[in-house]
Amino acid sequence: MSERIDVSIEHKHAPPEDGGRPHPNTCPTCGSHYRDDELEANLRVCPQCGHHFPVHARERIRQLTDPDSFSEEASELRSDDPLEFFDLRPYTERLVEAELSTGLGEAMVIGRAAIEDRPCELAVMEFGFMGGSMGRVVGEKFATACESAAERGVPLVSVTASGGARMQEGILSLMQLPKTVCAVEDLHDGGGTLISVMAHPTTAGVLASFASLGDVLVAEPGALLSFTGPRVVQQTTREKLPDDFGLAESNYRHGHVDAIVPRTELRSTVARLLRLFANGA
Amino acid sequence: MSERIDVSIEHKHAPPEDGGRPHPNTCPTCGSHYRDDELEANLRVCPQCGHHFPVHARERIRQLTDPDSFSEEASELRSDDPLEFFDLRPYTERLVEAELSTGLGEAMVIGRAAIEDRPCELAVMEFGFMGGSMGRVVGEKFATACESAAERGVPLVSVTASGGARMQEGILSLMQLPKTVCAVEDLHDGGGTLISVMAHPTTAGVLASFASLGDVLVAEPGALLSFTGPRVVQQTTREKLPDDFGLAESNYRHGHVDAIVPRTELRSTVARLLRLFANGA
Amino acid sequence: MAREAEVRLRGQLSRLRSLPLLRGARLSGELERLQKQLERIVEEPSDEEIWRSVELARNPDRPYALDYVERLLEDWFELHGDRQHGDDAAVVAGLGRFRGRTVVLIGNQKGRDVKERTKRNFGMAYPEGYGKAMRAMELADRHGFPLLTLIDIPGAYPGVTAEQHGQGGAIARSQSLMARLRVPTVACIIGEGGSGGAIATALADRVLMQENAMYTVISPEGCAAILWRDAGEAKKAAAAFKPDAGHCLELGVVDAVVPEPEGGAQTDFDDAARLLGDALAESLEMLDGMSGEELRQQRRVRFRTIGQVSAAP
Amino acid sequence: MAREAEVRLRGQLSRLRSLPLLRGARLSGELERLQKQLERIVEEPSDEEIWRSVELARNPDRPYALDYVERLLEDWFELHGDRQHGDDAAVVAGLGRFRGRTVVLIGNQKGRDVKERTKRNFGMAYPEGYGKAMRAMELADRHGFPLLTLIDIPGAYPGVTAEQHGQGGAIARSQSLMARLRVPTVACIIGEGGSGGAIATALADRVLMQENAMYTVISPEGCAAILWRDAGEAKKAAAAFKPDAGHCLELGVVDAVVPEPEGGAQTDFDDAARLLGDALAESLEMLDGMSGEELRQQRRVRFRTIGQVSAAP
Ligand SMILES: [Zn+2]
Ligand SMILES: [Zn+2]
Repeated sequence: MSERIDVSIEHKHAPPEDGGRPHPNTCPTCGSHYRDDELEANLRVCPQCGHHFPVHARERIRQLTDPDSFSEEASELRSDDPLEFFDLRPYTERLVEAELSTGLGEAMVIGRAAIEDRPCELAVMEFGFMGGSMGRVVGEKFATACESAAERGVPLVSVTASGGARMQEGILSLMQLPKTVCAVEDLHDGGGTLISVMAHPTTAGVLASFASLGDVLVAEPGALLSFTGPRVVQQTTREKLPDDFGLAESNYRHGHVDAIVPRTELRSTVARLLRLFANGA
Repeated sequence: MSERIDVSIEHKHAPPEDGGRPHPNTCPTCGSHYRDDELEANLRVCPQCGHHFPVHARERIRQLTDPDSFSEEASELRSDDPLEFFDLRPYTERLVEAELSTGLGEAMVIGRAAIEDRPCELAVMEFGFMGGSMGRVVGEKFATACESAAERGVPLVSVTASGGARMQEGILSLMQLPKTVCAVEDLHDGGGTLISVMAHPTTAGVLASFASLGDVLVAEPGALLSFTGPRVVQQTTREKLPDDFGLAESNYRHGHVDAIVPRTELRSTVARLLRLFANGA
Repeated sequence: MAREAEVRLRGQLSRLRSLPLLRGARLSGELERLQKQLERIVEEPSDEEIWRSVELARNPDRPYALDYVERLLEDWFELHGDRQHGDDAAVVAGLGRFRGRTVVLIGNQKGRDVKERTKRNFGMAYPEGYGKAMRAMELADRHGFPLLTLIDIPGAYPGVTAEQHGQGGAIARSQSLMARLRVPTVACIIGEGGSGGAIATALADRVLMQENAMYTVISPEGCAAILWRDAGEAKKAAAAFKPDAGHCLELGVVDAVVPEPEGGAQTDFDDAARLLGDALAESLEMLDGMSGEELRQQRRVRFRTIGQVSAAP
Repeated sequence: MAREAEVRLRGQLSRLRSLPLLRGARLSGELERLQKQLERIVEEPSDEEIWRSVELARNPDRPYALDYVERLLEDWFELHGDRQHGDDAAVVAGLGRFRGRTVVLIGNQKGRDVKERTKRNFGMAYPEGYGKAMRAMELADRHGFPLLTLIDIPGAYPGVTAEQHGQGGAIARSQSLMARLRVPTVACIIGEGGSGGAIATALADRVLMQENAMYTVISPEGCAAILWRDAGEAKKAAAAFKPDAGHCLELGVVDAVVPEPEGGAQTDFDDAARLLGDALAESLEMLDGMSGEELRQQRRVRFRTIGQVSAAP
């Protein structure tokens, strides 16, 4: 799609950012480096090798939905600190910092939208907000999205990117698993639909709850979809891990996802699914 | 149980019957040979090695039920010959011969019974009747047993021993799979119970229908429980088969049966299950 | 038996004729087809004719499930995997729009070339395949989508892993799930309807069979090997157990025979698809308006009574 | 937070006090226990006390699920296998008679000696274990048997095969099935209630917790390794995320705390079983008379509202 601007590929491996991390616009697979507008124009897929860069929630919504169709819901929800959790820093400080850096109140954005003229409800996760971790607000937003979808009789499309439950909310974050599961059950009982799109990474508590309960499960290429991450498995079992351990491709082979859809085809695929589930909603 | 009469073990390997087959009372595992009354007294389990000899339907009913509690149903049903099937001999001739040699009208006996004072319905297969194959009469008898159990609100206990569907009834024998499946579904919808006891061998069409749909699946030790028999698998795939291919023990390890119950404990186990399912029936 | 079938079909015919033709052309199409089938039945096919239908059912140029999907469904979305441990390529399942409504379709799938045939295990499903099918059935049931199944399987796979993963139980549970569905279900045998592998997805409200398909409890070769002690006697076995569409209709095992293009479905995929599509649509229409409870009750009665024996007087 | 819990519990108390004591002793037992729990809550446990409960929860001499089964159920019949490809010894499931009625019980099971521990994978379930649990749940639902679950799992197993067999999805589906059950369900954390492995069988109408059990979103060591970058800081992590029964009650995550014998359940198996049995029976009694539809609706509301945040004014 769109013409690629080659110039920026000349300087492979842009100088690392502060702290020695590779620049976020340098492809970790082939080393090509891009300007932000180039990546954005190509849906943040590396034009050279097809690597899928992470996509922020707002940009994901722009990529998927019809222009100006998105209307956010429950944006006012903010997490409090039920356990007065303090590790090396207070949880409240981490929350403020995350909001400042992402411009989002929490790790999930929900709202009404249309895709190729089909109405739907969206629930999109933001990995940049504390690793997309699911605390009480994410659980509440997802449940609200289910209810909103059911009320309006439209399918819910979730796009997940999450490290799992939010430790700083302790056992209450574990309770978001059954909470979101119950929300999906209510949606299903009303004849509703959940289309689950799993982006990199969809792991632990989110994989073990609503993300796996979609009527259809679609994964992005190369996305890590595992309950336990490769590092922990490696450390615990000392097994040699398969090269594609936990990746979408391995999940597909083992029967856990319906399709791996490149981001360039995601919008049209979701639109097709919305058409198919239209009389089921 | 009961005192074993050792004398007959002295002559191991009784002389083969006509046709070179080993004598049916010679243990194929350890070679011990028994008189009929000895085997019967020990429920046809080899006192030396625990090998489970085959049990005919009438004897099985005696082993399991309270004295004089069995009352047979649908004993008048006989197979006809819908396809006018003729291989090396006519099907009708095989039917008559089977009835003469077993004293049974078909490969399944059904009826009311009590086990340790608990009422139940029984459906017991006779391997001696054309290899326990399931044709229209077996399917009809099983369905009748389901209905009788449902009407009386008692669990149904099936004891299977079958080579599969009866080829001589062609596609109509395949239809006994969905027929018996539907009968179990009706029984279950009415809150009823099926306790499935799988004896040697429970294969092909019987394994692939009602026998696998029990609320609880119990197998006898050493019973072959496979959809395809070892000889056909060997011939088709030319793989080396595991030593316990398709046996109850392998099925248990792979998660397909709930328990392997030695025949000496079968009656008490079934009685326990009848107590447990009494308020579910 | 041909006699009984004739009586039964004549009864069906007169019932159809007496119906006010509310739904118009489609129903009268059904009537015409019954008439034709009746004509065909009165003369018994020869052993040679039966064997010819066995050969046609197995013809490697015959359209497979995905050939029909391509021609009959819009917006096809294929589902993959059993959510347990694998994705069996010998079974395809998915969602699509069929003549204006969303349906779930499950099919057995052989391969066209050597590579695909191997990948799809010559259409012989593993337990993982029945698992995928059951998942698709549950999806259909949850959303009220009608279920179509296209059956074309030589038989369940005679392999060690298939047994270890419990194919007997899987076939039983797949049938049991079909017996519980509250949505309209139509099955069609489109090639080989082989034994347990076929019946796993054939417990439907309406069961159709293409003109040159076969439906068997065991392969003719397997039957010959056991009863004649010589697999070479397959032709004799086939003649004895009569797996052709005509006989299956006579025996009441299938509800209607779906015509194929002259010479067989392999001669014209598009025309074969059109004929199959019409038959499926007609069957779905017959089931329209029935409640989930009615559907499943009628479905169970259907299988409870096929070829039923009755007590001797 | 202790303040809020106090208010909530005081509310519960006064509601219970105002009820006509129709069901007599049992309900008044509940009242007494609430009173005691209330007394305990008003004083915050120290970090040392929290850590002591972590150690007790993990005490290898603690009774395991089958120790309770032996003492609480008659006519126990254990179910085995997931009907797919295995029998996971880290999960036990079966039928038994509990105080006069048939129940289905599912428990996590660690091993006593080295051999049994290995066989039972230290109580860490594989997807096959959740599969077995789901099968048992379906059996309970079909026959109207109440479901009891005893939870004692360090966590899901971090292994390659466990991932390949889809443990994330299995944990999700197990919860989803529990959310659909139409029978009374009572869960009790009897040792370690570790993360996804625990919640897989904890989506119950009533959730209890033994006095010295723990219920966590991640192990204290795991949490410390991530947030403190030092697994050795587990004690600090535990103090920060408060996995003990008192706090879980305060937070509304569990409905009641089940007392243990003085010094912990490991000191007297029989007494521990008696206390657990009483609590389970009382919970079942509370659910008696509710229809399947009421049960599942109330169950979902319970989990929908635990620790719910509300929009800022
Ligand atoms: Zn690249
Ligand atoms: Zn012996």
